[in-house]
Amino acid sequence: MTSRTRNLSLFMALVALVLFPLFGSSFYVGLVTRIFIVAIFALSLDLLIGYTGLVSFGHAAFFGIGGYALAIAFQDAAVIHIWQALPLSLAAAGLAALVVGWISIRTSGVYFIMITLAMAQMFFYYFFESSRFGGDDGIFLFFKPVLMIGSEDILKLDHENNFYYFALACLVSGYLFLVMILRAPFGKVITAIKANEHRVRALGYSTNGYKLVSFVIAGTLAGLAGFLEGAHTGYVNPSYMSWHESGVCIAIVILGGMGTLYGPIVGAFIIVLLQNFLPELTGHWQLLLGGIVIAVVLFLPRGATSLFPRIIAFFRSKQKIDPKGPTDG
Amino acid sequence: MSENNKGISRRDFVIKGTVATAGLAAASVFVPATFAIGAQAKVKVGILLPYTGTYAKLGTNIRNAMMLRFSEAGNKLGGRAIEFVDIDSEAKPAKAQQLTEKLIKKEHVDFLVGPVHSVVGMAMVKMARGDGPITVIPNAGANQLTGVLCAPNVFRTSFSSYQMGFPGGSAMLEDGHKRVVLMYWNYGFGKQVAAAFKKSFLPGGGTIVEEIPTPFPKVDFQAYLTKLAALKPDAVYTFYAGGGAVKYVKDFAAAGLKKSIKLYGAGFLTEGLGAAQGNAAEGVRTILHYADSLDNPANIHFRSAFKAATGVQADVYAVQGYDAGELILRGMNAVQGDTGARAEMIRAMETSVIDSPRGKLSFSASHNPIHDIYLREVIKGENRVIRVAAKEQDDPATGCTMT
Amino acid sequence: MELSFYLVQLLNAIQYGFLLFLVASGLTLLFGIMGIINLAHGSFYMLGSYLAYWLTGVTGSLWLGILLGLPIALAVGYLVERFAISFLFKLDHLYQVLLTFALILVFNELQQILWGTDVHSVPIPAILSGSFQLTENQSYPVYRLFISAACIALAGAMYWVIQKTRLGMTIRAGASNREMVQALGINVNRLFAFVFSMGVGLAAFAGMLAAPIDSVYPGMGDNVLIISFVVVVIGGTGSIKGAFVGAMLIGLVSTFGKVLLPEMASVVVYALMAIILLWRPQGLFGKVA
Amino acid sequence: MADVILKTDRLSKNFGGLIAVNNVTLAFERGQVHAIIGPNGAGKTTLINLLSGDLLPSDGAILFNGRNITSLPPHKISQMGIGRSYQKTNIFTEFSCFENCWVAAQSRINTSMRFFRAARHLKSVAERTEKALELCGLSQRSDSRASAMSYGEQRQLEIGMMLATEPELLLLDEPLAGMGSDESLQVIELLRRLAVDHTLILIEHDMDAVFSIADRLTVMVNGRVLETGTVEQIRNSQAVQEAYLGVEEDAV
Repeated sequence: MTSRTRNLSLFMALVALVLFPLFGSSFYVGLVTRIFIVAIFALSLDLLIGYTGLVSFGHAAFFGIGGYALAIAFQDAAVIHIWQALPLSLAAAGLAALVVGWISIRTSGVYFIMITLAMAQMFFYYFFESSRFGGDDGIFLFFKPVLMIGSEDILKLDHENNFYYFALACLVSGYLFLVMILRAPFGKVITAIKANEHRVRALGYSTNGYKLVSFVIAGTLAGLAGFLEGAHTGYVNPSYMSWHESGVCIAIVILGGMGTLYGPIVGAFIIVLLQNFLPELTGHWQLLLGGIVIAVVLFLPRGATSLFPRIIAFFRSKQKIDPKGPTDG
Repeated sequence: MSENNKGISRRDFVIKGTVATAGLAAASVFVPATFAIGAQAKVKVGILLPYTGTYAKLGTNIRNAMMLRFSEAGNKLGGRAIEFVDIDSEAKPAKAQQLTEKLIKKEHVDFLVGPVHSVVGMAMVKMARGDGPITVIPNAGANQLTGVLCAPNVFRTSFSSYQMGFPGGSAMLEDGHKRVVLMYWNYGFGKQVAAAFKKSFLPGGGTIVEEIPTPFPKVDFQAYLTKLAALKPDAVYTFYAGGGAVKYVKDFAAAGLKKSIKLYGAGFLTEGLGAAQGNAAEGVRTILHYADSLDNPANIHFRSAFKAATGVQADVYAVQGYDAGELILRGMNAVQGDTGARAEMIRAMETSVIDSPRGKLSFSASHNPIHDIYLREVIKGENRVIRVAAKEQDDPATGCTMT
Repeated sequence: MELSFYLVQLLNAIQYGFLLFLVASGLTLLFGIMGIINLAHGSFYMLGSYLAYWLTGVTGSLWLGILLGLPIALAVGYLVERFAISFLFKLDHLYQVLLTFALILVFNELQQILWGTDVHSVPIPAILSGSFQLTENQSYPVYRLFISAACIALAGAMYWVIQKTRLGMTIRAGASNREMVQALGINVNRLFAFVFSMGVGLAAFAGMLAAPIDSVYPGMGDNVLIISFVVVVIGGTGSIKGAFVGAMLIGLVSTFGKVLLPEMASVVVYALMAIILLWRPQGLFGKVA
Repeated sequence: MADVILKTDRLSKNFGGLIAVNNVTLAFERGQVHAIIGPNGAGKTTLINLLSGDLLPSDGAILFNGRNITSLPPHKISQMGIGRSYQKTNIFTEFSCFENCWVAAQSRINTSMRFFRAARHLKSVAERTEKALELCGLSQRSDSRASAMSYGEQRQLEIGMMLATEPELLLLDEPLAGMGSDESLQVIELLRRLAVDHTLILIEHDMDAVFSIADRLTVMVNGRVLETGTVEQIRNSQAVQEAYLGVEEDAV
C-alpha cells in the first residue's frame, strides 16, 4: 500500500466518522465513542510493543490510573473542568508509568512481561482492596467534564454527540502526536531499539532512557484513554486495571496490526464490535472470540490490516488500469 | 397471586418460554423501536442478568422465576403481550454501563430487570433513574441502590445489605453469643453487611473480638481460620457467597472449629449450596428473608410450580425474581398496560402488598422491600427456620431524597 | 499471639507452597525447555479439578478419578501442543502471550459448556478424612498433610528424573541450549510434545489433589495462574529449584502477609516479586541472559 | 614517549572458572593500525568487548586519552569516540541501508530526545550519513533493505555504521570474516583509507591482510599477551613461531 492510498483511506474514514453522528442513533454514537477510547488505549500500547519492542503485559494499569485520577479528584465536585481534570489524569498516569518503567526496563524478555504484569497487579489490588477509593465497588461520577472559559461553556460533554467529537479529536490528536514523534529523532531511536537494542547501545545511545521515555509516553496516552472512559461512563472500577484488560489490549493491537498506527484503530473496531455483537449470537461468545484470536495468531500474525495491501493488489491486478503498475509501499 | 393460580404444566411453560425467546430474537431485528402505546404494541422487558461466570445460577433462577410468574398471568402485562430482551451481564461492572445503554437506548425497553451484582446495579441504576425505564432489582443488595441512588422509577424486590446484616447482630445476642469475630469478603457488599451487623450487635452489648476482612473473591481461608482459632471467640459472623461460601464452610469444619466456635452468616453462606457443602454445613446458622421450608401457601405453590417448570429446586433468588414479575404485573395491571401513565403505575407498585413465598412483602418509601427476616439452621441438609429474627425489617435508606 | 499460632501458620504456608510448586514446576519446565509462556496453565489446573469432580462423581472414588483423569489431561495437553503451541516456537513471546490468553477464553467457555456454572466440591477420600488436634481448638485435616506428602514425593521424583535419568539429561540440555538438543539427534518435536503434556499433567494433577480442599468453580484457574507466574519469575525461569524456593517464599509471604498486613495481603506478593527482580533481574536461580 | 590513545592495565576477565583475558597490559598508539592475532579462544574478542564496554572487566583498568573508562557502559564509551564493528553482522536488517547509517549518525547530535521536528530535517546527520555511506562504498545501495543486501555489503554496512558515529578509535572484530577475496580486497582498501586519520585496533585471522596493513601486532594465547611489537619483531619472534605462527601456517 502506498502512503498516498493509505492517507487517502484514512482521510475518507475520518470524514465518515465525522459525519456518523448525523445518521447514527444515540446508542451507536455511544458505541463508536467507546471504540475511539479503546483505540487510543491500543495506540498507546502499540508504541511499546509495535515500535519500541517492549511487551508490556500491564498496560491496563495506566488506563485505570487515568480514570481513577479523574474519579478520586472530582467525585464530590459539582463541576469538572476539563482543563483541570485532563492534565491531572495525564500526569497521574505518566507518573505511574515513570515509576513502573524505571523498575521494569532493567529487565528484558519474559521478565519484562512478568514484571509489568506484577506491577499492574499491585495497582489493581491496591485499588481493589483499599477502602478509601471504593474498593471493588469503584467510584461513580455524577457529572461529565465541561470546558469553560470564564463562565461560558465552550464544550459540555454530557451530550453524547459532544463527547463523540471530543473523543474523536483526542484520537486524531493522539494519532498525529505519535506520527510526529515517530518521525522525529526520538522515533528513529526507539524503532532501532526494537530492531536491535544491543547495536543501538553500541552506537552510543543510552537505550534505557529512550525506553523509559517511550514507556512514559505510552502510559500517559493510556491515561488519556482512561480519563475518557471514566468521563464517558461516569464510573471507574478496579477491573479497568485487570490483567484481562491488558491481554485484550494486546489482542487488539495484534489483531489490527502492530507496528502501524492505523492497525490498533482497526483492531479496536473489530474487538469492540465483536464484544458487542457476538453475545447476540451465542451465550458462549468468548469461545468464538478466543477462536478468532487464535486464528489470527496462527494465520495472520501481522494483523487484519496486513490484508489491505493484498486486497488492493488483488484489485489492481484485476483492473490493470494503473499506468504505473502496482507500487510496493 | 393465588387467584390466578392456574397450575401450569412444565410443558406449557417451556413452550411459552421458547415462544417468548424466539420472539425476542426476531423482534430485535424486525420491529422498529417505537414509543407507541396501545394494546397492539408489545411491552418490552429488558433483562440484564448474569448467565455466565460465578453468578450464572442466580441469574438463571431469577429469570426463570420471573417468566414463571408472567406465564401464570397468561404472558400478558395489563393486556399487552410481552417481548423480552435478555442480555448476559456476565456480572462485570465494567460492562454494565454499555449493556444498560443497549437496553435503554437501542432497545427502548419499558421495564428493566436486573442485576445480581451490586456494582453492576449501581452502574445500571445510575443510567435508568429519572426518566429511564421502570427498573426492578431482583438481587443486588448495595444500600445505595435505594439510598443515595433511589429514584421513583427504581424498585427492589430483594434486600439491602443493611437488612442482611442488621438482624444478624441481635439474633446472635439472643442466642447468647457476646464475643464474636467478623469475617467477610472485603468488598462493598461484604463491608456494608458487616457495618450493619455492628449497628445492632454493639449497642446490644456484644463485643467484636476482631474484624477479619479477607480479599474478595479469594477462597484460601486457611491462614485466617488459624487466626480465628487463636482468637477463641464464642462465635463468628460471616459474609461469603457462592464458591467462597462452599469453601469457607468446608474449611471451617475441617479445621475442627465447629466444636468450639459457632458459625453464623448472612443467608448466602448456605443458600442453595447444600449439595456442595454436605455435612460440613450441619448446624450452621444463617439470617435471610427466606427459607425453603416456609410453611405458607404462596411458598408451597411457588416451589412446586418452579420445580415443575424448570426442573430445579427454587431458592431465594428465584423468589426475588418471582416477586419482581409480580411487581411489574401489579403496575401494568393498574394502568391497563398504558406505560405512559407512569406516575399512576409507580404509585400502584410502591403501594403493593405482595403475598410472596417469603411471607408478606411491602415497600418502603425508598422502594426497598419490607419483609420478615428469619434465623435458619442447616438441619439434615435443609435450611430450617428457627425463628423470625426481625419482624417487618425496614431499611434506613440513608441518603435517599424520597423518604 | 502464641508461638503455636505462628507454627500453625508456618504449616499453612508450607502446605500452600507445596501446592504452588506443583503448578509452577510445570510452568517453569515449559518455559525453560520450550521457551513457551503458557498463560493457559491455570486452565489446566481447572481442568484437573473438574476432571476430579466429574470422575469422582462417576466412579465414587477420588483415586479412580485421578487415575482416569490424568490420561485425559495428558491427552488434552498433547492435542493443544500439536494444534496450537507447536506453531509458536518461531514466534515472539508476544504471540505466545496472546495465543495462550485466547486459550483461556476458550477453556473457560468449554468448562461452562461441559460442566455448567455451579460450584462443586469433591469429597475427601474416607481413608484420609480424619484430622488431628493441633492446638486446643484447632485440628488439621490429614488430607492437607497428604497433599504435602504427595508434593514432596513428586518433587523428589522430578529431581531424580531430571538429575539422574537420560530423559532428565535431555531436558536439562534443552533448558540450557535448545539447539544443542537437536544436535544430539533427539526428535525435538516429540520431546516438546512430551514435555508440554507433562507440564499440563503437573498442573492438572495439582488441580485434582487440591479439588477436595478447594471448591470447584468456573474461572478458578485464573487465580492460580498469575501467582504461579510470580513463583516462576522469582525462582528464575527454567529452574525447578527456583520454582521450589519461589513457591515456598510466596507461601510464606502470602500466609504471613494475610496475618500481619491484612490490608495489603494481595499486594505484598507482587511487591516481593518487584523487589527480587530489582535485585536480580533474572530471578533467584535464573541464568544471566 | 609515543602518543598513547588507549591503554589497558592488568586487564582481566573471567567467566566462572575460565579466565578469558588474563592480566593484559597494552598501549595503543594514536594513528597506528594495531592488530591483535592469536588462535581461536585466545581471548581477542573478549578483549575487544572489554574495550567497547560490552563486557565488564573482572579486574584491571582501561584508559582512553588518559581518562579512566573502565566499567563505563557501551554507549558512554561510544560517545567518547570509540567505535566498533562486530564479528557477526550486527545491523538493523529491516531498515534500509541509509536508515542504518542514519541511526548511527544521529547518535552524535546532542540528544535524540527530540519529539517535534521530523528527523530528516537534521542537516548535520544527513551529511554524516552520506559521508559514511560514501566511505564504505555503499552510496549506490542507499535505499536497499539491509536484509536484501549481499553478505559482503552487509559487512561494509557494519563498518559504515561505525564510521557514521565519527569515532577516533575503531575497534574492528574480524572485518574480513567470511568474505570472498574480491570483497576482502575492497575492505582492506577501505581500512587503509581509514588508517590515514583514525586509530585502528583490529582482530583478524587473514595473516596476509594483517601483515599488509598493521603497524603493530599483539599476539594473544590463552588470554595472555604473548608478544607485542612491530610486524618485523613479531615475524622474527621465537616464542610466536613456536606458540602460534607455526600452528597457523600448518593450518593455512
